[in-house]
Amino acid sequence: MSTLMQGLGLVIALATIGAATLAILTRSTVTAVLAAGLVSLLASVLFVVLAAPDVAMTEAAIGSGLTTFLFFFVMGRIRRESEK
Amino acid sequence: MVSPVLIIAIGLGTAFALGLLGSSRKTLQFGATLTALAAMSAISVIWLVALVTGAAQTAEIHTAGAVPPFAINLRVGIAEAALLATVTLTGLFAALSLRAQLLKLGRGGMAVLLVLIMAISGLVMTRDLFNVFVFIELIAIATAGLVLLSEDPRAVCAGFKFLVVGQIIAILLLVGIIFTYHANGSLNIDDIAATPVGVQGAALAMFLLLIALVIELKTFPANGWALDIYTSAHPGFSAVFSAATGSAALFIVDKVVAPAGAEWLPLLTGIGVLSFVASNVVALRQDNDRRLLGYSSVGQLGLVLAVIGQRDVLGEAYLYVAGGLILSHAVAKAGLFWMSAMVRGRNLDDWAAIRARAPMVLAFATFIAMLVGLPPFPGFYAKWDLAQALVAAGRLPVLALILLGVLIEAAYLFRWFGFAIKREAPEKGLSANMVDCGITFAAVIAGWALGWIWGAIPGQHNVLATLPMLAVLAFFALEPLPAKIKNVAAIGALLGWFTLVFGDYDPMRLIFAVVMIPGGAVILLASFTETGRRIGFYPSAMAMYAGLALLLEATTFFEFFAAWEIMTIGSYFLILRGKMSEPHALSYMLFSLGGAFALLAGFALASGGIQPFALNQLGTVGAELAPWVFVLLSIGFMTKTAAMGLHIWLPGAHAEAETDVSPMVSGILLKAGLFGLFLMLMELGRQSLWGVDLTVVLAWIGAISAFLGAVLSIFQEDAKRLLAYSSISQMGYALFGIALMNHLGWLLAMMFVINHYVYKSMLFLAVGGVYKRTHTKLMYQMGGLITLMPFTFVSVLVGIIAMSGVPPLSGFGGRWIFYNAIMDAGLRLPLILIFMAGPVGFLYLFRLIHTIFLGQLKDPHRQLKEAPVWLLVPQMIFVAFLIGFAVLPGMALQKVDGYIGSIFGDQPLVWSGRAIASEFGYWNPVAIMVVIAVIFVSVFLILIAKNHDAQKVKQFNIVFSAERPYRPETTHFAWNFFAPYRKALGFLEAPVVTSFWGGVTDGLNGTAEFTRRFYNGNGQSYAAHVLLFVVAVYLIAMGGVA
Amino acid sequence: MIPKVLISVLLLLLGYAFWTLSVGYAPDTELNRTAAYYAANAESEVGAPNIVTGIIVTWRGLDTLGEVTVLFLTSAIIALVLSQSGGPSGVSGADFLPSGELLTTGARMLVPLIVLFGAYVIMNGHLTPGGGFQGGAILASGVLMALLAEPTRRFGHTAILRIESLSGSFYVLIGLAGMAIAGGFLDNGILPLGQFGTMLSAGAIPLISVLIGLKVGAEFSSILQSLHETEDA
Amino acid sequence: MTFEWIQVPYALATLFIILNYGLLMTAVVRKLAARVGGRPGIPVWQNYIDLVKNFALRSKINHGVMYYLGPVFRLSGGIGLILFVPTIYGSSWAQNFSFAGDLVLALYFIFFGTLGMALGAGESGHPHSAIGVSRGLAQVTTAELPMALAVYSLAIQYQTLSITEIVAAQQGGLFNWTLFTNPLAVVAAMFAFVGTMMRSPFDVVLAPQEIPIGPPTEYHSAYLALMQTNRAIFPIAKTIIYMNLFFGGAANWAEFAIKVFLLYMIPAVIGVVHPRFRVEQSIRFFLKWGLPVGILAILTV
Amino acid sequence: MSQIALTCGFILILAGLYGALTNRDILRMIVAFTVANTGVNIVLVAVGYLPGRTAPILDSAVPVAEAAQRIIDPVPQALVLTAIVIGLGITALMLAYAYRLFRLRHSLDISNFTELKW
Repeated sequence: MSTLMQGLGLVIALATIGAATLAILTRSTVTAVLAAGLVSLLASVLFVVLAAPDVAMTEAAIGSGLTTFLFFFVMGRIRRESEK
Repeated sequence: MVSPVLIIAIGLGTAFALGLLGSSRKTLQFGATLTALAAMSAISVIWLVALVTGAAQTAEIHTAGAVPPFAINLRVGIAEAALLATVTLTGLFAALSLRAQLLKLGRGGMAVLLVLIMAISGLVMTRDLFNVFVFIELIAIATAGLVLLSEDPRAVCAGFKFLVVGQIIAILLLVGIIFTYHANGSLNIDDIAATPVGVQGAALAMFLLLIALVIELKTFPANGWALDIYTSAHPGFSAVFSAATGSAALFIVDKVVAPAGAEWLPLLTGIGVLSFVASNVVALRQDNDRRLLGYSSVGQLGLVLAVIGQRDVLGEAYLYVAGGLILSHAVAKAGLFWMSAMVRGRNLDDWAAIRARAPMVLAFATFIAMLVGLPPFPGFYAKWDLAQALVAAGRLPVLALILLGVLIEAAYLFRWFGFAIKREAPEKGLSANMVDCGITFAAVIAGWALGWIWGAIPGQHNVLATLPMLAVLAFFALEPLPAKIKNVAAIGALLGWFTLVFGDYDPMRLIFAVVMIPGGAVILLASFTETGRRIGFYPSAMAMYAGLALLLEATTFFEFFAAWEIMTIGSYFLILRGKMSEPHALSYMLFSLGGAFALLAGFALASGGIQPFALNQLGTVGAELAPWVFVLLSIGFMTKTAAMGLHIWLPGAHAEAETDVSPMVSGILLKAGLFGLFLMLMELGRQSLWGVDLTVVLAWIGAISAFLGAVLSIFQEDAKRLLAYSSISQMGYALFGIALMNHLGWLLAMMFVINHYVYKSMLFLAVGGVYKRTHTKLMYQMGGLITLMPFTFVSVLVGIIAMSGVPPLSGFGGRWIFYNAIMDAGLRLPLILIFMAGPVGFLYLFRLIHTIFLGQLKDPHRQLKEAPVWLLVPQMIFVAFLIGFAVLPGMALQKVDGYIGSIFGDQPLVWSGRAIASEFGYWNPVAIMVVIAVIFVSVFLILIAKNHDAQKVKQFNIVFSAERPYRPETTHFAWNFFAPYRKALGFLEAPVVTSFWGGVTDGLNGTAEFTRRFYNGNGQSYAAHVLLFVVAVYLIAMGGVA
Repeated sequence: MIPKVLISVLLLLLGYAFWTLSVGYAPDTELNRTAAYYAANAESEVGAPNIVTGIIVTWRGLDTLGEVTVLFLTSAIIALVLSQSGGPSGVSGADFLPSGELLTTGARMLVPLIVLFGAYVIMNGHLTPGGGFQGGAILASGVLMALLAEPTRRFGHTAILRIESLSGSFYVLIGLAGMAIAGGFLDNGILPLGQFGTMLSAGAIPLISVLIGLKVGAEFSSILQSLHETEDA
Repeated sequence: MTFEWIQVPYALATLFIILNYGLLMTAVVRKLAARVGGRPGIPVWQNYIDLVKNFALRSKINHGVMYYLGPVFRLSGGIGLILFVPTIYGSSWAQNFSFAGDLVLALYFIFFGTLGMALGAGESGHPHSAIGVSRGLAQVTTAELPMALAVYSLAIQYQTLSITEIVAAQQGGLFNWTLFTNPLAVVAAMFAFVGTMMRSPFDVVLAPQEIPIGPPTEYHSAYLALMQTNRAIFPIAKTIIYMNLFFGGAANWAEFAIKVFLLYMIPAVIGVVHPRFRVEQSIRFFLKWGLPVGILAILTV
Repeated sequence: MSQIALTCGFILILAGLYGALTNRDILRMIVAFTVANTGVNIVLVAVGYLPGRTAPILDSAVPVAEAAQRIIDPVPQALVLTAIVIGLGITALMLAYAYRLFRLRHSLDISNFTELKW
């Protein structure tokens, strides 16, 4: 484990935290959902660094992929509902 | 034997396979669901039976062909099997209860239910921490799904709140699990427990783990979400949520405590007790039935959590206690939720609808008794053992808080029961059908069966397996018969029991036995006036008599206490039968339970946890504890005798009871308290606390009761209340006599036992007869009934002569013994009150006879008839007895006198022929009777000789102030009869005690109202409560551990 | 509503607890006994080079079964939730993402590839990173892609349902078979372990992976579809 | 002591003496009071005349059984009280039937007549009778309290409840009387004595109606005669108890006559010079003055 | 390395909880919870990490005999896989609920759903 990896990890961690802050504090729900997806994506990179490829795959597919779409689907429904 | 894994496999497999059946064949799907649940139940029950009978050993089930801790393993021992049976059976019944919703929704709903039951079962069996997490999440998700079955749209909000909190729990749980794994290198619960931990942070990890599991229990105050679910979900599901999920969650905490270590136990106790007491307090102000049940569930889980926290002192009794409480809770709560499905209205008083169906009332009573922990249900045994263990370990505050909680719980549950019995039935009524009734009754049967099993466990005394209790059960079966036949059976049963046992009793017990058993039979004669079936009367009455019978039979603390509680329950139901008795029956129940808990604590303190502890070993209690035992037991017994301060339940309870019930509860039941006091003082003798002789305190209380009871009595307008207050006074005399702690004092008390039974029963029956005819109990509305009801008049006349102590009737004997007794005693000041109480008593007695029978007859009453003959029969028996007893007091007292002499080692009375002499004076009842009779007859003859031809004129034919009165009402001086007395001594009437207890009640209700505002309905606030709870407990715990 | 300040204080206190955990944490230098057991016995007991898959499918198979059940439950409940609520017709995804010609065509080409990739990930789960879940998720993304591309098209509900039910039931049956003929519930030893490191090895692991993959894929698809589609389905 | 038939004529003789003494003495007291007030008063044989006249009266009515029995109870109470208390200390024939019971019997038997009379009056249906009973009972509860305490004090002092033994203990000189050996008890008892003799200031009980206890509007003829008889003997009987308990008893009839007369005069004199209390006032009076003395009596003995 | 990941995970958890407790919009609460869940996953994986070792896959690079010395702890990874899937399930469920709630009241503000209380 090199210092390089350490540095990489630190950078990814900071980015993740940044994305999370955005997800929590932003005013727009769409931005928040996308930011949350980004958090997951960055986390899966972190998992790779942490020698967990299985987890990384899962997190990428499920956490950042499917979950985000679920949000959008529901938001779409709600939007249509309120437009009616 | 099939493997218990099949429970999981069948549940899951069926859930998955339901999709293959096609969405249109809903009935088929439902059938499959039921079959699967039935199969799961069958497996659990088979295992339970096998484990209990010893046919099987605790099963360790390995999965994946590897040994733990490397693969997940399951375990099924007795506790697991019992819980599995509870869970799966609840699930099966829940499916039935939810059938309409499930059929509507089809496969999805059924699959969710199956998975829920499967997951709860898995949670019970698994020994792996992470597996616990998976099952908990499954349960959470399934719960969120089933909540939607409700037609109440608010359920959606509840479900969402639940999910939010579920997320927080999941986070805490996962962090806790992973750090525990890090510290121990294992996820297996047993493995962790077996490995000592040295790693820093392990305690904190364990804390997160535990606290997450504890929040699963919906502990106060982190439980707003759960209450919303109880309120809005379909009751068929709430039953599962409360009974199955709750029990399983408790079991998980119990599992995890082993690896966590004993240092967490106090924390669990604290949380549990807080949750128990606080939830019950809040429930006081609740009027939605399901939310009330929710609070009660939360409280019960808290109670069991506290018991888990006390496992270190419970030792081998742990499973018995915790199991008893959990199963009681599960069965009763499930039953109540199912009943709630049938009641259409959501207010507590909408439950009045169940009154129309006697079996439903029985079910309701059963469930409430189970929750409160009354005999013969498991909670009762559990409560007893718990108290013993807690006291033995010196954890009195825990016991006190738990008992307080039970008392509050009893308050709202019995208030609710009172609503159901007494409130006006709502129009909405009941939607009962065969299936719902069936599952409710399955719960009832399960409850009684559990009661039997808990009693039958070796080393316990099975309350149900006694002849009197079996008789009570028999009377349940006799309910369809007409009242008159049941009455014959009841009298027969009482007399039969008496002939069976009376030979074994010492003279003192025998006196009590005669008063309680054949005495009860005499009063039952009056019940022949009742027509119809009189549903509910006989089981209640026989339960009371069974309690009394067992009380006399009791040789150990436990038997005594059990009998005491049975007697209380029976009499509560009896009193509740009165027309206006709802609040009074409740206060009776609460005071009785409070008193019973004082007894429980006293017994536990005395025995120091040794079971069984014989009553006659009470004297061996160490000198430090003895005064405290004395105090606790006295409070318990004095609650029953309604000593001043603890008396406020009595007037209403006795006055509002039915005609033939009042004499039972007054004439007979009060004696149980005296019996207890006798037993206690016989063994404990005089005790001092802080230099105060406690018997002197008792004497003071007795004297104050005797005096104030009499004073309050004279101000009553209601005839039965007057008699009721008079009982307080009379019991005060008896208490005073016992507290004198000398031979004659005790003889005096025994005299009161007999006399009070006779004349109070007689007077209550007489007044009851008058009430039956006039339909009022207010004396000033009566008057002049002497010519219409001559027999009743005679019995009242004899009654009041006897009671006031005027020679020649038997009350005088009591007074004579009293004077001789106080000659020996060192007590002088309380005597002043006693001296004054005598004439004051005369006041109310005169008022009773005067305002009812003398004075002017009112116009509406001119056509009244004499009371029903069956009311008169026992009265005449009593009259005959009083006269006989007056002439020959020796027939009852001489043996008792000898027996008391053997206790005190003296013999102050000399019985020569029919005369009695003491050191100080003498008493010849026969001579008194003869002299008075001769004088009376002579004077009477003179009068007849002169006035035999007197002209009979109408009573109304009077003149006063030179005017003819206009209406009889205007000339009946009756209302506020002792007006001058009120002017002079009315301040004694100030309701100090009532205000005090009223203040206590208001305080509790105020606290409840204030506290429940905390549940503001906002999901985020609830989540914040959870965090607040976690942080608060964290700070406390870390402070404690560090 | 609770003031934000209070929430912050609460979370700071909770953060203190976490901080204590994190300060007290020292990475292991050796594998602990459980992990060491897995490392040592992965070949002999389960025969799967990817130890994580071995653990998931076999040693902690009960968890996995539960996990599959979670998805099953979720999809069932979501279907219930949405069927009860009634709602507007139409589809939702189109509002957020353009479903132009390009996407449609692209999707038509991509979907088979995605499915293929999913199948690969599933089948090699015991050898390389991946397995039933990951593969199932990828399969579901294929369905998602198709949904996005052709919003109005309806996918075979019944087929998905059948796949879901059948794969689930088989999973349970295999578990039972483990109990009957091997070392216990969910033991992968019902089939021969085979040659370590090859595709058809590790006993029942590939089979279970396939079932998990199918089931997870079906469940994800059904969830996506439920949330995407109109209620009149 | 046991019963012998000879006691019956002895008792009747005692009764006869006391009845005559009572008839005469009450007349004398009334006459004295009248003279003090400057009126001529009644002849001393007036009571005999009234008695005979009432017995002879022909018109009589009946309101009911209890009404009928009321006077019977009343007179039986008076006679019984006399017969349960030994009249003359040391006399073999004036012991009456005191073997049947001791002091306690006497104290409680006082209520026998009261109760019966009250019941009888009650059945007359006259509101005034009820008012009178209500007042009487209310007052008696506190008026008797000092007496009860005094008796208890006495019983402890002499360690007996037997009246004969109490009298015996007071023989041998004036200073052996309870009056001197236990003055507090005597003072307390005298409160009760004055309070229960139905004289002013404690006679508001009689005021409204004079039915239950005094001569009558409703009761007349032989009913009244019985009551008048009782009126003559009952106060004497009560006074005898006080005499026995506190004033050395009487060793012969002369001593009896003097002591009873003097004791009887106490309430009479007090009554002449005091206005009436209302009932609540008397209750307060007894609680304020009688009760403390009684308490002191039992505490100091 | 694991300290960094651990801290990052904890911060995500706290941030997520903060968001869930302060945002009244139901959807935003759900988003916040997904962030918190990601944080939990990071914590889990970080705990299983051993410095200087490789992924727990036995291949030519990591022969069976050396496995115990070469690989990191596989157990937390297995757990995380499960946790991720469960997290998705719950998120989906909450979203469905959110939609139901919206239909009920035409609002996504959690403080509008308080009729069950006390």
